[in-house]
Amino acid sequence: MDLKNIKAIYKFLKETDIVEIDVEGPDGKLRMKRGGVVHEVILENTSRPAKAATAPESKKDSAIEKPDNIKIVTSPMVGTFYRSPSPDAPVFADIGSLVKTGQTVCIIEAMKLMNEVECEYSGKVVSILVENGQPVEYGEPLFHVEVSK
Amino acid sequence: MDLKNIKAIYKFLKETDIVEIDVEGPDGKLRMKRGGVVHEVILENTSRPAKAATAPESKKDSAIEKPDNIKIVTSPMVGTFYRSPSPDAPVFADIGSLVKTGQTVCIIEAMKLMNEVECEYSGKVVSILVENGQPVEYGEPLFHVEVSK
Amino acid sequence: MFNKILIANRGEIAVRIIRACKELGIKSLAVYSSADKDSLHTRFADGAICIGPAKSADSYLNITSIVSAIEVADAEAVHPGYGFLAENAAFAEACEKCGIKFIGPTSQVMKLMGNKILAKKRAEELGVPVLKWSNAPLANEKEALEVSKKIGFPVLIKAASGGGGRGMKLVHTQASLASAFNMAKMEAMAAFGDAEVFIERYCELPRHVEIQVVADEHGNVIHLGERECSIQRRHQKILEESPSPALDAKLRHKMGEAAVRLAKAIGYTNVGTVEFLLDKNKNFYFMEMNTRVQVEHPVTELITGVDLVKEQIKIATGQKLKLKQKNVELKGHAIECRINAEDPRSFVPCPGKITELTLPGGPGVRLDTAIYCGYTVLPHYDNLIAKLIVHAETREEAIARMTRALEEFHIGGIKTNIPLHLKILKDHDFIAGRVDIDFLSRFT
Amino acid sequence: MFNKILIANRGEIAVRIIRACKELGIKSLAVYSSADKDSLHTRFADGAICIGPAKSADSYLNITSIVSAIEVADAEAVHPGYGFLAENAAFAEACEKCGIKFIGPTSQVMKLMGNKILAKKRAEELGVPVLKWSNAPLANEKEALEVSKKIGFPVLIKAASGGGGRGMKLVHTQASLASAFNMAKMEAMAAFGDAEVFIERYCELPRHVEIQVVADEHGNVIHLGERECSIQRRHQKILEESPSPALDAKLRHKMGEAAVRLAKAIGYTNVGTVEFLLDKNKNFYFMEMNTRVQVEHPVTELITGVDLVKEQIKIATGQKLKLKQKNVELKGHAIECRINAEDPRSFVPCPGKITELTLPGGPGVRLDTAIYCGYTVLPHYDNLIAKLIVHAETREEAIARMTRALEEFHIGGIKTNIPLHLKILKDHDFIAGRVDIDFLSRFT
Repeated sequence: MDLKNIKAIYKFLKETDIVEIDVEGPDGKLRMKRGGVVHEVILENTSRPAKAATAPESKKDSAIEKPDNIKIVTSPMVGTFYRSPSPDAPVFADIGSLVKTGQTVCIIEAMKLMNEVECEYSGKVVSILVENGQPVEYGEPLFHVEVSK
Repeated sequence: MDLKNIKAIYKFLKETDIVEIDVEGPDGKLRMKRGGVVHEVILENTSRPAKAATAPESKKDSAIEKPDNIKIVTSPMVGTFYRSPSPDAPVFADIGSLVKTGQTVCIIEAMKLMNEVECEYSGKVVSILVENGQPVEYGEPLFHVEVSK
Repeated sequence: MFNKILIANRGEIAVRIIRACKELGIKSLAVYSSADKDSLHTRFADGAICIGPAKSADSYLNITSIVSAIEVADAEAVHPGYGFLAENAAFAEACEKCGIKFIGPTSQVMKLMGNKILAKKRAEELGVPVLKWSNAPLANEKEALEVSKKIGFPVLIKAASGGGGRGMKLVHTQASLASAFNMAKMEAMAAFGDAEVFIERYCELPRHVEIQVVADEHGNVIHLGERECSIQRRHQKILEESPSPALDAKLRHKMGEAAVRLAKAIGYTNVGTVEFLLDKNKNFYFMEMNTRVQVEHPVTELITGVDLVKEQIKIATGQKLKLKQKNVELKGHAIECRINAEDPRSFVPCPGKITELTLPGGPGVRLDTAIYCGYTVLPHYDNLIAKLIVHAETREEAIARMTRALEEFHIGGIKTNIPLHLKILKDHDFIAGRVDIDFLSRFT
Repeated sequence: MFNKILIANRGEIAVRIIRACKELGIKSLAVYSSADKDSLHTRFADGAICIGPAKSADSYLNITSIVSAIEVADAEAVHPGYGFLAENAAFAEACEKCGIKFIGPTSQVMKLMGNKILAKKRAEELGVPVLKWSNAPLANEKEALEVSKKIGFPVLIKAASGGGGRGMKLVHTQASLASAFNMAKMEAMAAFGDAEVFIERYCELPRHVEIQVVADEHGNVIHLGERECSIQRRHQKILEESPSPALDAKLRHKMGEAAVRLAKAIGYTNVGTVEFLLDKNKNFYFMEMNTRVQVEHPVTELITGVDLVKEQIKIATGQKLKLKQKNVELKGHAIECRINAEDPRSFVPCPGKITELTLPGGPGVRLDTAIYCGYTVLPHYDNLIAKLIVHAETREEAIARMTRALEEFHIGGIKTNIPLHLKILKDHDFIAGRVDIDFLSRFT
């Protein structure tokens, strides 16, 4: 099936309300699905692809698009974020540090209690998202860890 | 399967309520899915045929589906519907009557004034939708008139 | 009590009246234009009749249609709301002739107060203060000039059949009087079908303060205090409050007494509003009387506890007023913000579909509206889409409450004047109560 | 006055408290579970902190999380609302220890009133009437039997740490006492971590009438009249009103005086509610004291004009009560309907997305809610989604107003108990004010 044929079929489709077509003939097969350019569509009770119906996510949620091997360490509680056990002590983890699953990467202070946060991944710290001494909320991203693929 | 065939099948589909079809024959296969009859669809900012976006009309408005040659005479005002100029007089129009454009088909009484309603079509009265002496509102269907094609 | 009332209006005021009917156990009948099929008043009423196409002249202003609807629906009374036919004496007269109770004063009183010259004359005779004026319609330029010289410039030329600021011309010097006079006559003829004009002294930077009167059909007349309505744009009120920051009990009593005197003398019945200008020296002058329920009636309802629309209906059935003047108590402070569908800067009306909606609520907040999420604000009608009214113990608290309520109010899909209201509420002069009818023109 | 208050709650009561903060010029800080990211309290507050996952135990009931949030956000005070941690003395104590002002009574008073045995003892000592009871926790079946015989069957076994009807057993005969007693102990242990139970006389078909008290931190205590809360389903109130159709001024004074006496004696501070049973002979008996703001507080606000939540905050800053008992005026009649997301027949909760929404409004209507069009009612929390409260001059008018407001209220996408409320409002016994706490169980 050559492009000319495909174009002809598409042109036809555009004039109709056909949303999906599968054609098979002596000179080949064609499967075509329309709907890709539909914006802000709310569909209900329909079998059209769900993708078209998805509204753009709010900024706050959609973490900046990141490769699959970058994992996020989030805060398990509300509190104050500390990178080291005491002001004079070295930090638990710095950019470039290699960390292992279970290793303490920071402390969250809540009600005068120091809660150690353990890393859930093994890999390399590639960014630290909160400044030392800053308050964090539940679920707030703290570190990006690059895990080996 | 060539475009001509596809078009023919589509034309057939459009006259039916078929939304999806799989055809297989000596000269190939065809699978086609329509979007036009999807109900309860809310579409915004889309170039899809407007028909698909139309929610089913409320009963009150959607006159029962009628052939193109049946026209509706509606009430031009609020008032009381009378089929004849006086109780003893013959009716202006009855089922089966032939009427002409400009011919009085009924009276609407509003504030003691008798307002003659003129037919906008030439043809045959096929139904009378309101009983004599009943109140009607603006836009309310009164007669069905079958016009010659 | 009536069995069924037809409401000859649309939008929030129609909904307001339907609510009163329901609470009184009266059947409510809505009328609607074909564009208003999905409007809230059409849905809320016990019945609804389509009276014409979208255009007001053919539906909500169509007297024949509405009277006919009342007759076919067998309603006993009609409530005109405000706007549309509310101050149309011909409509009231048509109702009177057909034995339909018009919920408002008699057509005769409406005619008298509808003519600004007759109204002003009557007020003056009764000792109600008026601004110096020509005392009669003016025949020609010469007369206009003589009168203006006597009164002293600047003067205001006004149409006898005008009202609400329509058809007014401000003239500062002798030189420009003649052309202004002729233009005013022409405009008055075009707008009201009546070329009569008169001249009055121009009052500088006055407040607009109005008195709510309530009169039964047995000669009992009381007033429910004032409303301060100085926040206007081109004579359209946009924020009203009660009490007025400018009045004390003594002045309130004086103005209230004058309003009651006028209402009594002309045989006024039902609720009405006497509008005054209040100058910087706290002298007040009769402007006009509105012979209907006002848009801003809720502020009075909140501080007096009187349901004005129910009161209208009760009076129309012939009931005597239960409330005596000495028992009228003004409690706390109320503010109303008119929410218009318009660009908050250009004031261009902004009809369209409401796609998101969060309504304000909680203590001391009242909302009178006919919008809902998914409703389309129609281009055919007034762009007032909601009235947000708050009540609190003090003016300061009322301002704080209104601010938080406006902040909660989210209308997606169309532009509204909510940002303008928020700006007004933050203004130092407004907070201090230093307002006059030019406040907004200086403001924006 | 505080600079910043953290609101340790969600839903309509969090919104209610945020409103009070805004009107007082106090910064409000919301806390939310990750499921409540789009909830109105999260959006309305000046700031919001996520304190945990959807599950209440890990978020809204997580004392460490909330105290930590108060600390990192540098708030000076916390308002607990109702439910969640509102009556948790440990939370109040944690706040006290950290120098955070808990907006409510002291943790000590909360502990005292939280134990139904201690509370009842204290009330009895003070001459506040109580139903005949065991006067102490019961050690064993034998003791229980002795006491029950003395009191006379039927008796009620109650958990010391219970409240709001939880953990109660009604026993009609001697034969079934032992097993009921043991089961009650087991249930109490499981539900409250405290197996202590006591026995009291069973009062037949009483009304639930409660007194609102307000106490500052300087020993001034007043009451704001009663609320009639007899319309309950399984001890969950669903419709409340004030005044109670059962009380006259004399009885109101007696009950109010008893409530104030108790509050004064225990050193109560902030707002609280003393719950009484009122029997057919108009004898009243102390049940328990709720040491927080009630769900149904708006009915009292509407008839007294007192903003109870603002009052809570003012009291917590150490302000003295401005209102004296003799100046408390009860005006008109108020009714509240709790709108629950549930099947109106089966009472099964019905979470889900609200696809259409028309809110009631107009004169005398108050709506406290956190829903909006497009909001999803979450399955994790209480199914109370709105409180519709009306105020009118008389009970009859209030019923008419509530009826029309409920008819206007359209919530599409989920089921609600609005049809049930409409049915109650039409009931002859309800209209006549003949209600008791079993009204609804006979009704449905």
